[in-house]
Amino acid sequence: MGSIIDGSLWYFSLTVFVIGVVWNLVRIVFGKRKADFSIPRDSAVAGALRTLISRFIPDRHMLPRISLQVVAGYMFHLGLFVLLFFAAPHVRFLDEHILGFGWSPAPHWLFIVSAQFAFLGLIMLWLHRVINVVSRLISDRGDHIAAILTFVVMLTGCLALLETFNELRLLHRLSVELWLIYFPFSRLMHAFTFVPSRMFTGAWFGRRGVGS
Amino acid sequence: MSESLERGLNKLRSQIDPQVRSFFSTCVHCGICAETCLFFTETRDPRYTPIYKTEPLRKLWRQEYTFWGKLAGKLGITDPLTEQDLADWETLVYDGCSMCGRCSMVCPLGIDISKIIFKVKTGLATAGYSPKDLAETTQRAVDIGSPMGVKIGALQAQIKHIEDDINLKIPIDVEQADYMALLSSMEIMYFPEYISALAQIFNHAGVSWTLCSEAFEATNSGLQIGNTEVAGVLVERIVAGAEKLKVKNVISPECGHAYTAIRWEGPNFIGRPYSFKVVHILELLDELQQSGRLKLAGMETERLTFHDPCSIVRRGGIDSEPRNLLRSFTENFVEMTEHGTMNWCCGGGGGVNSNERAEPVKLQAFNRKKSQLDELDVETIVTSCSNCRLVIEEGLEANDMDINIVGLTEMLAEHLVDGTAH
Amino acid sequence: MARMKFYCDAERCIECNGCVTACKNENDIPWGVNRRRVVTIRDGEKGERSLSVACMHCSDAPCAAVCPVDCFYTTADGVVLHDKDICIGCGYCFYACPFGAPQFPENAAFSSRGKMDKCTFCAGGPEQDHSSDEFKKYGRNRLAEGKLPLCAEMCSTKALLAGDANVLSDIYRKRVINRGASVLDWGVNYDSAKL
Amino acid sequence: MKFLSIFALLLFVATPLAGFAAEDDKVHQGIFVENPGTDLWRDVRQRNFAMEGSSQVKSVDSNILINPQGDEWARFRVGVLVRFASITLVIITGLLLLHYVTGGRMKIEGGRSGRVLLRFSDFERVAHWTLAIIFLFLAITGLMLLFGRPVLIPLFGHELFSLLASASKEGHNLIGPIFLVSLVLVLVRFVTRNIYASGDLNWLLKGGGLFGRSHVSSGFFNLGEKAWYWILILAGLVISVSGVILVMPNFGQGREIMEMSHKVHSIAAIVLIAVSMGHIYLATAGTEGTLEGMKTGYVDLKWAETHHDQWAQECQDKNLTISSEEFARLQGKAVDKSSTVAKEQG
Repeated sequence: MGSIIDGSLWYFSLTVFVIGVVWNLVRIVFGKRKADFSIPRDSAVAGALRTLISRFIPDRHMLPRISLQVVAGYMFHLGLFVLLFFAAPHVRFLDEHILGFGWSPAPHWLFIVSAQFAFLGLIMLWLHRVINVVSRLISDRGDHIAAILTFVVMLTGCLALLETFNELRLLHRLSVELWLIYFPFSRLMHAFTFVPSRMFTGAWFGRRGVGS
Repeated sequence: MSESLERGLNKLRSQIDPQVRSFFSTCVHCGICAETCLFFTETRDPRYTPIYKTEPLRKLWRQEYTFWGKLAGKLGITDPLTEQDLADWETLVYDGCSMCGRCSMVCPLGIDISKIIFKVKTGLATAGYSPKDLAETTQRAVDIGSPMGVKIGALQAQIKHIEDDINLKIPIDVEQADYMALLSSMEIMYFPEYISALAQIFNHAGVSWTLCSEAFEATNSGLQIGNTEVAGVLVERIVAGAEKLKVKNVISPECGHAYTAIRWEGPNFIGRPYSFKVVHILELLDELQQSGRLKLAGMETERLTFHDPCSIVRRGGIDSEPRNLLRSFTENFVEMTEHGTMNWCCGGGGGVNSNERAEPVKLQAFNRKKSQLDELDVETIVTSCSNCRLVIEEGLEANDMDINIVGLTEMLAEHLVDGTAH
Repeated sequence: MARMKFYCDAERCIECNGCVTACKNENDIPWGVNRRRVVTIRDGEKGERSLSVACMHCSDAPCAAVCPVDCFYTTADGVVLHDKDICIGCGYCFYACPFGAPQFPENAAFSSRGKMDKCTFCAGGPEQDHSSDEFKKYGRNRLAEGKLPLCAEMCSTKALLAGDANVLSDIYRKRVINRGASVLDWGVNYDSAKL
Repeated sequence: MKFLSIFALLLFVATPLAGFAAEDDKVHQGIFVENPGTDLWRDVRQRNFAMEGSSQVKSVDSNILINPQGDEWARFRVGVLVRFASITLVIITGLLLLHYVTGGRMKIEGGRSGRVLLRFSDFERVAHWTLAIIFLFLAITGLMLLFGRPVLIPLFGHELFSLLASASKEGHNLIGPIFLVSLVLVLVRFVTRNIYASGDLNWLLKGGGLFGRSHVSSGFFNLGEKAWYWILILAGLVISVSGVILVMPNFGQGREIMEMSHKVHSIAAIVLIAVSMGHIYLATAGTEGTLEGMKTGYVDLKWAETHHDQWAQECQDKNLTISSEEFARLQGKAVDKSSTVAKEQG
């Protein structure tokens, strides 16, 4: 079992992830689009880049009504980012198994604090999803699976923090592999597709000279 | 499966392009768009959540374009898009969305929700699921040339009136004019002041312009109902008129969706670029003002605000022009808290105002504008869309609010120094 | 069977820290872990005494009692050892031990202490004797080689003794008899002397 | 607990005195030389305080030769605490079961009314369930560490339990600090509704209606709920602060502080777990219709009148109740809103 998780299943999941993500992005970025015959008022490229950045910042007037999603969302995403790419065991893993080079990891306390942010953020986001009538209405099975799977990955990672029990490490890795396989077929793709989506919309607004 | 449903589904399928794919696979269903939508904020009915209104197209996409949908199809577990779905979403999309595009401005993932909603509309319209009133106006627009049934005779009568009034000749069918002005039926019927304002301003600034007897109607019911073929036919008429008169520019009137239809979507509806340019009246006025061709006198002293028509400002980029113009002849211009590209819609765009059935929802949605106005305590609202103007007038009346509403162009015309600038 | 004990003669210990150094060197102990330490009481005052302390290999060890995963065991020689494969690094043994013997390789925030480490009486751990695993986790297994802990072997004044409890107490009794009184009582030549 | 070694140490320390006393008379007759060690070792062995010396080794408590409190703490941990915890949890479970089987489940008086009113906002429910999820996780992992050795090791063996315990400990340490954050959210959000109000004493005197079949008048929260709130807040804060002390060994706090923190932490946690069981029971199996308030945010008017009549009256006075049709609409379950509205209009 351990050898499958560390070996073939790992390579399989990584292959599915990479090919799936690239295929999805290729279809989106290079897919056939209708030409727009109208004369632009302003630059589409500038609009695309502007929107790509500007949507990180929520609208000032909206903020009081969506503060929970914004705060929890930022906590989760920033926490996950730091913990994913700057936790010492992850940096070591990326160095040894994938990239062949590493970078200096975050100190242990930062790793843990970012994990705590990520946990609290994810729990609150998921609860908001099931509690708020709007998000409950529009959420489907895929949203819940994605959230729970991500939670499981984080939880198994957290349980394996002592880095001594091989079974716990395997459990974490197995959940990561399932997550990777699920990724390209699911809502998790938003981690990549938010870029083309924002740029499409930004380019559209840009052509029309709207500051979006 | 009925034939019309099949047609509708095919139409929807044809709408799924890389953008739609990107949008649907990006949406994480956070629900933030709900709080941007005045139909949701004023009714608290979660079904008015913008992204929920795109559900028919999403369902089709899921079913036919995603791994899980295809897998379920192979296994024989399908959840196809049914007539009932289309019927349910007809009321949501036509009555509960003014296509204002506020959601598209706020979505953190950058999804242009209102664009997808339009795509849903095209599918619904093709399948025959559209409000009776809108279908009728569309038919009128195709048959008579105006959604309100205004014929050239009516326009000529109105023009005669105006000419007598202001002592100016209104040019009709003048070939090789610089500008060909379009009008919306509403302006002809309810707000002829706009036509006289145009005549006065252009006379003052020495602009060579004309109306076209074969193509004076700017509105496009095809766009409102989501029938791209009809939209194309209506645009084609304007293009034919403009090409026949060999004008350099076509002026889109103070009407929101007309601007979108003729300026932005028109070339795509007919599938080719224009041989002329399209400008919005505010763009032209601002240009005249900047180049010093408008001599204005007197300042409006009352406290007034500007209502941004969604199609012109948020979806059209004409944001600074009305403000520049207003500041040149008003002293007491105040902005609503959320203005410009983040303005709240009047609630009657996207065909909602032409849809009798949507009346109660529209009035409820107007509460948003009402609370914005209550905050400001203004005497006058200036706007630049005859549809907004009608909806706001109606809303003000229903709420017993004593506020004037005027079009920007006519207000500007009142401040012209007598005589021509040249 | 023998019962292994340490004994440190406070009248002899000169706080040279030789035992500490010997222990660290023999067992390849990282910085921050101090299996053995010398504590000086009343440093620089009258009656100053030093003692070398490490795990005392208690017969009824409190560390073993509180361990939530029950990783301690006592060998036939009476040496208290623990299994690092079972240890979860909770720190309870450190709270319970009167001598402060349990050590943790790390001391970072959020209780990441790593696995507990302590004096093994140079007796290794549960792994195969003299295996490299055993050495990595627990240090040298001198007992299996028939040798006593190096700290005691190295003690220059023979203050620190290690071995069977009975033998140690015999040695000590003899010392006391021969010594008669404290050699370190500097008061003898002055006030207290009534010669 | 006896430590032979401590006795051995004492013995060795004491023997010089004895030996000296015996030999002294022979060798240095008439001279009395006080053994300077006796007082010293007596001090070192003093109960209740650890004597500080100095050491070349620099680490936490390295200058303390003997810490006698460790023994006391160990007795507390393996004896008192395990007994106290198991007895408390068994008793509370028994009481709740007894209440349930004797028909203690409180029904909505007179059935549902069909009108509902908002009890908890989205944010309040998110805060509650965040706290609940974190609390349950911490309670389970904490109890694993407490009862693992007597209960789970015999079942799973040392190795498997060690794995579970490691997972529990790492999880407990990582998630623990979040508890404080969610507790503060709940503290801030609910504090105004949990202040003592007149009438609460009356509720208490009537036993909260828990045992009789009559209900006692109360506002938004009754005294029982207020008591639970304050137990949660106080015990929760105690648990959080002591937990933070335990989880941050890097600040160099010594064993005595750690031992004290652990005692406080574990007792407060057991108390909180016991009381929370009561809370969970009353909110689910114990009363009809209560859980809805935390699920949808809305409760039936009759439920409110049964349990919180004063609050129900206030809401009715302010016209805050809504029909079940309106409730369905707000939940997005309206069938065809615009057409029904049109009918009403027409």
